[in-house]
Amino acid sequence: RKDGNAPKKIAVVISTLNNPWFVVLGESAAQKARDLGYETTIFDSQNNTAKEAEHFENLIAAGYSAVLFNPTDAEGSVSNVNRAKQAGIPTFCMDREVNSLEGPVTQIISDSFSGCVDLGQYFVRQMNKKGKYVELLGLVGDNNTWNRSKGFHSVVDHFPDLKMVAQQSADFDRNKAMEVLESVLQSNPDIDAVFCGNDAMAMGAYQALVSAGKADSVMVFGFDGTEDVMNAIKNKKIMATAMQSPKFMAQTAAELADKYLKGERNMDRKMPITVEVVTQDNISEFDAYGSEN
Amino acid sequence: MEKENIILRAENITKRFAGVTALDDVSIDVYAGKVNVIVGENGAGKSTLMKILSGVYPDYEGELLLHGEEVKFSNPKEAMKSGIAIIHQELNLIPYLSITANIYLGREIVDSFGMLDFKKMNQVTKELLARLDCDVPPTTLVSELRVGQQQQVEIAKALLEDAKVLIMDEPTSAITDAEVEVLFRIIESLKKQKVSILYISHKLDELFEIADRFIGLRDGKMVGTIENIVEANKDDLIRLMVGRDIDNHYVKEKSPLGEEVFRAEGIYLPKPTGKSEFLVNDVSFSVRKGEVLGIFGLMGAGRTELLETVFGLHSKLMVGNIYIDGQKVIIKSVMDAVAKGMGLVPENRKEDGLVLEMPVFKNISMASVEQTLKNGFLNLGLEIGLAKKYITDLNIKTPSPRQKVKNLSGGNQQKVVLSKWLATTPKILFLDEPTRGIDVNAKNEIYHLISNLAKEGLGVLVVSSELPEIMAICDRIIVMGESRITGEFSQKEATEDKIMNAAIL
Amino acid sequence: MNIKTTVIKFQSIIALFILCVVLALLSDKFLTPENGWNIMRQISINVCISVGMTLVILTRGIDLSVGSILAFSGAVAAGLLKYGIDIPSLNLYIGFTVFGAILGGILVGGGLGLFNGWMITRFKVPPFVATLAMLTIARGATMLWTGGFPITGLGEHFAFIGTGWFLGMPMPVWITIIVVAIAVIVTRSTKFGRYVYAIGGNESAARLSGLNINKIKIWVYALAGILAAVGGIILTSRLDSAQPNAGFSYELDSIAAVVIGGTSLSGGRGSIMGTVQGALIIGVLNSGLVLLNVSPFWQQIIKGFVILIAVILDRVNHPNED
Amino acid sequence: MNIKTTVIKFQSIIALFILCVVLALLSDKFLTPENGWNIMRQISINVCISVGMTLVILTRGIDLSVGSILAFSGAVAAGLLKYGIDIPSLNLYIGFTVFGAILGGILVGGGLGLFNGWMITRFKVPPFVATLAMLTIARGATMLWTGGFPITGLGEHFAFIGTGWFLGMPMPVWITIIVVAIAVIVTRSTKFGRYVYAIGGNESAARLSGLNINKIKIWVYALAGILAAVGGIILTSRLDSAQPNAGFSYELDSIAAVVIGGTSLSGGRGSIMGTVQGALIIGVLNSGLVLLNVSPFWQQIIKGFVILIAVILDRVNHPNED
Ligand SMILES: Nc1ncnc2c1ncn2[C@@H]1O[C@H](COP(=O)(O)OP(=O)(O)OP(=O)(O)O)[C@@H](O)[C@H]1O
Ligand SMILES: Nc1ncnc2c1ncn2[C@@H]1O[C@H](COP(=O)(O)OP(=O)(O)OP(=O)(O)O)[C@@H](O)[C@H]1O
Ligand SMILES: [Mg+2]
Ligand SMILES: [Mg+2]
Repeated sequence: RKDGNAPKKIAVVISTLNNPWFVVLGESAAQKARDLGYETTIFDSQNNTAKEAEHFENLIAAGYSAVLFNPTDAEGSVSNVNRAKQAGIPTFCMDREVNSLEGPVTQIISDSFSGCVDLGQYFVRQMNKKGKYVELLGLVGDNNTWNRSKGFHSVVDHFPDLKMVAQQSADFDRNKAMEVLESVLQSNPDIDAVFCGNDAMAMGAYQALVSAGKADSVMVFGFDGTEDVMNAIKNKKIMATAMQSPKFMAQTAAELADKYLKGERNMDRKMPITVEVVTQDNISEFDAYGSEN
Repeated sequence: MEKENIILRAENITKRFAGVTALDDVSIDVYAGKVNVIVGENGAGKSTLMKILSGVYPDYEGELLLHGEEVKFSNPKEAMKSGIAIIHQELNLIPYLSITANIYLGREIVDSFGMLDFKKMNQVTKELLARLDCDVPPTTLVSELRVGQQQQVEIAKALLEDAKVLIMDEPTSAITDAEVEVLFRIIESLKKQKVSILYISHKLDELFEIADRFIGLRDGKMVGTIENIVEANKDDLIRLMVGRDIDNHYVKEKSPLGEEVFRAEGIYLPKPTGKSEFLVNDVSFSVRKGEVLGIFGLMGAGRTELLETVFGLHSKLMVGNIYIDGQKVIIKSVMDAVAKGMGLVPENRKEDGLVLEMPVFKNISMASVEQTLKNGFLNLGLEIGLAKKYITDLNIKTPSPRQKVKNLSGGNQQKVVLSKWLATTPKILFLDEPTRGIDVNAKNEIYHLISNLAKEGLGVLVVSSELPEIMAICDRIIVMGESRITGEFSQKEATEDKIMNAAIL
Repeated sequence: MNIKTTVIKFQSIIALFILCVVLALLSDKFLTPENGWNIMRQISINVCISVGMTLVILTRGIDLSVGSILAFSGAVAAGLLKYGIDIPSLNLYIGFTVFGAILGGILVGGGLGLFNGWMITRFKVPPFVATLAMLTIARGATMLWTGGFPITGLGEHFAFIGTGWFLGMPMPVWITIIVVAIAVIVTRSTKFGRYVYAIGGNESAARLSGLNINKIKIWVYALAGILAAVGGIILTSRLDSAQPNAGFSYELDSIAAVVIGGTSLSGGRGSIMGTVQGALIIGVLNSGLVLLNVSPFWQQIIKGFVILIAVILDRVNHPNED
Repeated sequence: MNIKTTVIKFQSIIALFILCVVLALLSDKFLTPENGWNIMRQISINVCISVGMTLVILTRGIDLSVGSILAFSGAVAAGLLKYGIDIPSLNLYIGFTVFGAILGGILVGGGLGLFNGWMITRFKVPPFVATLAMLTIARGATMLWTGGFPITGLGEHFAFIGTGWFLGMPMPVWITIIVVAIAVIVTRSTKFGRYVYAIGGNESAARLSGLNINKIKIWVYALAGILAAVGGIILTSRLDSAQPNAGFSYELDSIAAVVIGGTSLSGGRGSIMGTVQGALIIGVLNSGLVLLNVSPFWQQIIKGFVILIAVILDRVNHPNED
């Protein structure tokens, strides 16, 4: 019934559009797919696995040909991927993985855990293996929060002279991070570093340090590689972040989807994209949100 | 009377509310098969005593004896089971439920599956309504009924179970005379079945028609009874209530009439639903300075709607012209009406007249707060001063201008509403049922007040459903029936017969 | 009954019908059986919650805690199923069957609802505040229980509830239909239902008629908790995973469904079927906006206006109530 | 005035005092001037919003849209400042000064509030629903305006509003004190304030006294929008960045502050100073829990119970109102 000339449709399902990093991920994927001749739609799961499930059901019903997928949750999203597979729709995971080897065609993952392992090592070196630090967690119910925290601690906890004096949640939110750190600084004025679960919190933490007059003596570490933080690293305000390359991951996913739809079946099940530690020394090698291929 | 005729006895009842002793060591006897009337001023404690007898207030001092045995009700349902039913002073109905649902609330009939038995309940309701001469389908929602019909539903509710003691707290304050007749017929037949009635009303005339004996309450204390009803007259009754004589035969003094201050011409108010039906249908009238114009009519005649319409409440639907001091004015809203010198004391003071949680002085200055501004800001001194003036002038009984208005008695609350309008120095004042639910003493004071206002040159329009009242206080009487004017009489030519004939059409 | 009152009575159905026609014209994928089941399955959780919310709102209350209770009950059921109760210090281990775990989740939901009702009736805390506090408390409790991690791998039996089909209809739709059927009977034809309306219509009159207001209200909030738990279990089963952040801001979706369905926030007037229609309108709209490829940003704006329009229609038709 | 009424009158202050003493005993860092300024700065945004919310609640309304309006106004101000209005097709470019941009943000906030008020008065949409719709609409509008990206790099002048000090006090605290002072005078000593209480106390009596109910209500919602915008500008300036998802669930914090401060959700009773105390209680608690390094999970639970206790205290002291 459908005429052969109509462009095929690709769905881009993103865990949340409330965070610029994911907006970049989603829009890069959509743009690339459009460049390759597909009609695309971006779905916002609002960090809600149930919402994501609805999106999958809707897009299956709407006859999409492929899904470029940024899951909300490694476990919770498995059933969605499988549902798409049963309907004959291939899924290509971006950035976050799902705990299923068979479900998605391929998973282009930025490995938060190992990224934070690297970041942890850099952290330890900068701290000279001793000192007090604060950890700001993201949303406490989010598995990325814990992947990052665990990766970081898997390194840092081996050094007994590195003392975590406070571990608080700031919901991945800039304002919350600022307020929480302001309070933490009251009880721990003598900290040496703040490790933040994402870049928005790193910026908030930095601002709290500025108003407390401690911006020069306390090191801030973020995670993501957003524009703000890249500039701040250039200006020696923030020590380091972990660069995940949303543009690269998104474009790769779109290309692979294109190839798959054109018949190519020979693909790696997993493609880990290295998360690179961006520091004040190597900053010149990076663009914000990673390079475009 | 003999002891065995005492069906219910309250002994040494004391009831305190935060700050108020509503009942102080009250003892009364209720005789079987009689209409026992409780009389007393506003706030005397009548309703409180009834609520204790019917289980609404479970905590009180003293004891209740039913058939000589002590009883203690922890809720109204228990009282009902023991055969005591009550019609409360305020309507207590659920607006979005049907008549049947209201009547059976709390005692529904269910079938063997626990499901409501609509058929049976509707059947019984229909019979009950028929007994009250009320011709409305039992499935009608209560919100669609007139106030009078709602009152009848309350009565039907009390009749549902065969009560041995039936308490009626001002059951006639909102029903038509014809409906009152039906009620009294029912009371007579209940008496024959040895049901005892406890009856409260501020309408002294009807009391003599129905009462078998009087029990007087004053300031929360029992002050005596009148058992020999045949030899008693109104003055005896008033003495029992108030403790002194009151000139109850008030007749308005003639005051010189001035220019026409207000005229309404060809006022129509269509019903929001139907196209050719009117709540106010081609009404014209005028009021002169110093004149008290009465509007009489049966309940539902459209008097309240008329006042509301000329007061700007229905400006979108209204048709007609209004003149003040001979000038045509456009009244688009209540604000316009107030600005042009009108004031309205509404029918229901608690719902529409007062902010109960606010102190007296703020209620008094509500409609004219501009005059208490100093440099653009409210000035407490000026405001309290204003309030004090009216508290003195109108003899409002309140411990202080800062007293919350909800703590005042009905009559004094009504005076606060009046003060609010007097403070705006109006040219014309509309009073909708100004004495509803108000005791004989306060009534008298309000009559004098109306007369004094007229003397000072105000035009006053009084809506009332009480014939004696309207004949006593008005210079001229307009009669309304079915939304239109059906008669007009000067004070001299007015007789009860003429007015009633005009009202009934 | 004349045409006008008929229109008023069926206004939500008519709105729904118009919406469907428009969507069917705009997208040929809209009127397909799969899409129908999709929408039904998607609204099933909201309908479960909203049935409880309808009861609460009929009594003139509000329940902001349904989303949190949903999350906690789902997590409890998942936790019991997967790990049981294991207290090594007491040498205590209790395993749970699927049935036992579900019961556990539902009991917890009912318990939290009971607590809401207790605060509201015993301490006269306004429902808005009591359930606002519960929103926070149950969210914290979920985090404590899960440690912030999803609980996954709950097995096929459990997954059947959310993903299985039975007699040609998805299980969540079955559950919802049963919930709705019971609720319709309860509200229309039982004493309890009548009392719920009576309390919302005029609480003091209901009290004077001897109704046990407190008991009924406590039950209503407990039922709202139980139904939130049912929703939580369906959700957990569908996802094969209890998400600590589940149910976030579900209370607003649910209130929207109730209000669009014509139930008055000032109590005493409304119906379960109205709420179902309200949830359908929201579900159809959600699904339709996606089918039409509307940008997620515009979706929010459009949804806001649809809520407004639905309620304004209701107001136009019931002008005298507030 | 006897001891009991004194206790009742100052109950929030007493609660605040007890909280402070407990925290001071538990942490020697609590009672320091910097911590004082911190808490003041942190609550400043909530206080601004809550002053507007108090007015709304005094009229027996509610405003769920303050968080979204805050986000949108902040984003508008930031966008105007950074990019101006640039419509190449019309060859139109308007640049904005800091002052102009702030004014733009505030106007937008006021405009959205006005829209709320218009829906509520003209179309009789219940405040809960009208502002729920606005919550969604303004959130969508923020996303459209920002494209989902923060707007950053707003310059030093703009940053001064949120981070500067003036005469030894942080700027946000100055702004808040001015807002509170004006609000206290308005509610206590102006016609408008009196009318706000009257409408909440008995709307029908207020209408029959000739008050222009609709005008006053529209103003109240517009003011709530303006104050949300002020909060949005402080926030944007503090962060040197307009975050698209700013203000998320601020409405609940704000309502909590108002209610803890003793303002009744059924209108007509309450005060601005009560709300300030409510916000202080929440702020001190938030900061104290972090200071004591309480686990984030437990923080939510503790906050829920504090709200409950505060409101139960209020109920105990005003038993007759509902
Ligand atoms: N719930 C209550 N709380 C506090 N005071 C009350 C309460 N109910 C009644 N009172 C007070 O108790 C007294 C007696 O009131 P009650 O209603 O019994 O008077 P009443 O004789 O029925 O008057 P009316 O003729 O106006 O109906 C009054 O002073 C009243 O203000
Ligand atoms: N809100 C309303 N909508 C439709 N009809 C109404 C409304 N209010 C009153 N009515 C009808 O309008 C007519 C007149 O009303 P109302 O009872 O107020 O007259 P009234 O003469 O003032 O009597 P009362 O002495 O009871 O005040 C009645 O038929 C009544 O049923
Ligand atoms: Mg009484
Ligand atoms: Mg009337």
